[in-house]
Amino acid sequence: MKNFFAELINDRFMIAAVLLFGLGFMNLLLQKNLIKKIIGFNVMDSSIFLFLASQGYINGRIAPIITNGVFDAEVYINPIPSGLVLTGIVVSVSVTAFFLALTVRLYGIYKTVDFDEIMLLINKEAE
Amino acid sequence: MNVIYELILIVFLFVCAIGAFLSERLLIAVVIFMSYSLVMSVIWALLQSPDLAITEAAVGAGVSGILFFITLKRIHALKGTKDE
Amino acid sequence: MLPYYYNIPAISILLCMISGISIPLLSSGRRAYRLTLFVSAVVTLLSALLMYKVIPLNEYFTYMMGHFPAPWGNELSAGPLEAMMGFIFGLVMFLSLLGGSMTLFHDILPGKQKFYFTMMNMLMAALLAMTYTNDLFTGYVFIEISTIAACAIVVARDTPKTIGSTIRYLAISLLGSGLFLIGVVLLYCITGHLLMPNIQTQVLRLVSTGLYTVPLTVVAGLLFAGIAIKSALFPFGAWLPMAHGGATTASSAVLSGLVLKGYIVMLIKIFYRVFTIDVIRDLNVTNIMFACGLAGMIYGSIEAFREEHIKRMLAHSSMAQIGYIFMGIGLDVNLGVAAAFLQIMVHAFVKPLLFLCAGRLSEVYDHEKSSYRLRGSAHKDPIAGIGFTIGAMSMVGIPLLGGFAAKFYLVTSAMMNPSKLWPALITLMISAVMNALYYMPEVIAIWTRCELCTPNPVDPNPGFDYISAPVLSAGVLFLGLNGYSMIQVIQRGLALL
Amino acid sequence: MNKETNFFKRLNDWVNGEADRLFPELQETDTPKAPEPVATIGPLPNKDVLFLTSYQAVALIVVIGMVSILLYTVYKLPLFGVADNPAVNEVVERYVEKGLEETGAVNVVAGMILDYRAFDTLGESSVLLLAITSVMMLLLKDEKNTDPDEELIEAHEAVIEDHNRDMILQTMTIILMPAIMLYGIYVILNGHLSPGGGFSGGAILGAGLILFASGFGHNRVKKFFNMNTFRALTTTALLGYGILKTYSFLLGANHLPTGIPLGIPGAIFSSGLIFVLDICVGLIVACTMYGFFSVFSRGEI
Repeated sequence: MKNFFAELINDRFMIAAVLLFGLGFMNLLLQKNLIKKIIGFNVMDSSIFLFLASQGYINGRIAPIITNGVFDAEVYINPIPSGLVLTGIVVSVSVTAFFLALTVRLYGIYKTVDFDEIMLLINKEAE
Repeated sequence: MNVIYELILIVFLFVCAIGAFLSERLLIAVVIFMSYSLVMSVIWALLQSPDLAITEAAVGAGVSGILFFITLKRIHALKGTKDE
Repeated sequence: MLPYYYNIPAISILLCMISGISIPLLSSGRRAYRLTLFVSAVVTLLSALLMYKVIPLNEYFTYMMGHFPAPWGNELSAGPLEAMMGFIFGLVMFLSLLGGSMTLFHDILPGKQKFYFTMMNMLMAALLAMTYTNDLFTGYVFIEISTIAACAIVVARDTPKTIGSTIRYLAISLLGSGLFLIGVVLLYCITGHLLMPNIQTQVLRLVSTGLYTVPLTVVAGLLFAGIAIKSALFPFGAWLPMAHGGATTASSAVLSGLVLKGYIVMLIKIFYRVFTIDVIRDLNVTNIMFACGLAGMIYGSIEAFREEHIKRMLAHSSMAQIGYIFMGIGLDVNLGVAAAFLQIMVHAFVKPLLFLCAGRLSEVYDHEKSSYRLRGSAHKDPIAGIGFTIGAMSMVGIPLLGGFAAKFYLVTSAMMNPSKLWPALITLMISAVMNALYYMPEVIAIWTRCELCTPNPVDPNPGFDYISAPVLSAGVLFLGLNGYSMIQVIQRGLALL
Repeated sequence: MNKETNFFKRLNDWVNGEADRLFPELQETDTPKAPEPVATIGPLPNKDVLFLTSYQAVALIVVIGMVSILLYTVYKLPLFGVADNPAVNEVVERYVEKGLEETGAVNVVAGMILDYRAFDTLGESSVLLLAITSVMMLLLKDEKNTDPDEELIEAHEAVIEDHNRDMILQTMTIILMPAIMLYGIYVILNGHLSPGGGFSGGAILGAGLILFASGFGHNRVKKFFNMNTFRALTTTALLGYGILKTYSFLLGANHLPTGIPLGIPGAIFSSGLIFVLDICVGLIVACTMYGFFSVFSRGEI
């Protein structure tokens, strides 16, 4: 039992990331308000990045910027996750902007940001 | 000791995430979301990824927050605009 | 020195990207259109050259993007299958743009046509990169590019309805990319690589030692679920009809014919090159694919049968066809995957043909897209009528046409797996009957003369009449007549993956 | 409950510096422009209510199932922070030990994203282009996208804003703007030496421009940054990026030297292409971020 808790605390970032992923995913899926849907998407993406970044971390090592001519791989953390997350953040902000633009246009047409209402109105128009 | 700070930050993340989803007013949701990004950037600094911390602070907490604000203005979810 | 044709994949991708980037510098939408046509024609020719070089030698090669080889830098990899897909992507993109050009310039505001073509070029680059990539994370980046570009070409028409359907499309696609990304991340955590061949070595080592079996299963499931959402497999496909049915004709043709296929080709590549297909079968992912595929075939057919709006009917039928593809992969025999690949190719020709012809036919009655209003339209525009008839017949499965060949090989491969034979056969039968039930009335309706209707004069579109419709129909016929040799080539290509 | 909301409301008003009279306007949907959308829909048909509830229940179950599977997976994964996890392998070793020699970048992350895995980064910059293009496609003013009432209100607001510029904002902008710009440029130019690089530096520059625009109005920004500059800058930077990288990809794959000197490690003009690429990326990101702001708030750049 003690071991289990030790591991729980040790894996804190990964567990937090998974729970936040679930939270974000649920809000992207279920939230009616488009703005909150977008916040849900952002939380989901950043939780994945947190997971990835925590995979790169190694206890007692420093950021991968070569200092004082030390080239030993034992001194620095894993640089790959940082690079991937950097790519991911930019993708995520781009998608956010697109999503928000769609929201603004839909509000201009239907005067609401409630997704279910918008869908009902669209279906009503089609009939 | 570090572990305790990190746990506090993680709890803060959860509070921010849940708060953003539960808050009634969109403006508050967005502000809480921005603080979520800020905490995330602190966590990344603790995880020895300064590149990510700078980028998240500039992009996540800065520019996307501004985009959210303008969107809120466009959808009339901010009160007290100047035409009143 | 490398053989010169090794450079073709990289050149085609970079050409599309650079032309997409430089379109804002052009002065008008027409010029952007010509540049896009030119680029897709060049890509088609280059891919044809690659096919000509690679297929006879049955060669598979990897290509460094930069100065660093496999575990360190990005890589592309190509072989017969990738070359064939590149050829089809280029050709069908060219033909769809050519055939849908009239409605395109009618539907999209002049100020925004340039943006539309930027999107088309980027979409092309993303499709090619998803096909050729040898690196999972590059795959993710280009999946995101294709998501944004695909949503943008739907919304380019700018009616309230397309904006609504786009936001739904975007939200669901983002769920898919989120799942795919977390799959890639978990896979990186347990293998430490992002390049496909290196992951494969590690995965095989993990499987043989029995380490990390649970994460491996979860990863396979997540990657599959992510791609299934994006390619509109049954339980996840609710967004497709509205998005594909509402877009302008060229967009619908490209989305239904190519974009859905791009994701599936990438999934097949991941299954073969990352996990190896035997591991995937051991992890039981193929059984889920089989079940979802069957359900999708039935559901898509029923929905298409109930639909009146002709473009949405075609979109529902796409869902059923995606079901065929996943069923083929799920059959657990190598011939099944080859048959699924043949189905991908056939559908890449048939669906754009049907969409383009339906678009032309509905112009006869002033853009009315209800099936009943199309009565007699084929007499006003015989080429579109013939094209639609050929497409519909291929869908129903008339011999000599592509659809028949694909269905024939699906049945043959189902015969090879007794445990899945009966469900597959019965569903194929039902789906074929349903296909006939909703396509044939449509064909009869367009050829029945209508005395009371007042058709509009149709502007001739030489691009469609003399190039798009004939070439797409010829493609369908070619695949139908050469089914056997195509299957041989595909099987050899699959063995190389 | 009621008491609590009251407290929060009072807190809000205190934060916003507004009096009680704004109490009834707290619900966002009750803005004067919203014509009560619920009324146009009417009560939902029973079928739809049933569908929505069952959809939500299924989605909830799926999410909970997925999270528990993922938690179990995390339990099976290598531990956090240990040095012998599978991700630390020969790739990391080479990036760290040979990175400086092969790419010339002191910051290993910059060397990795702009040299070893530059194709990803090219894709990522294109995502930015796609995003700004699609936002422009949706929000640039045109005949389908204008509402006469909105136009009037916006014109009115613009006049008010032009005459009543916020004193505090302007003074702070004058003080902060040079520092922000300088810091952004520093972060971009030092991308290969210190944390940061094109993306973060570009975002800082973009944020500086946004601050200037909100302090002094779009018209002041337009004098030096309009649609033509925007188009020229983004296209040139991205084209430069694409062409330089195409050159290096093609030569690299064919095992030819590019002939670009790497310079002295640690010097500002070093690390070959990475320095140039960082500037290109920084320009793209800065323009895109300002472009988002401008198109969102005004429908033009």
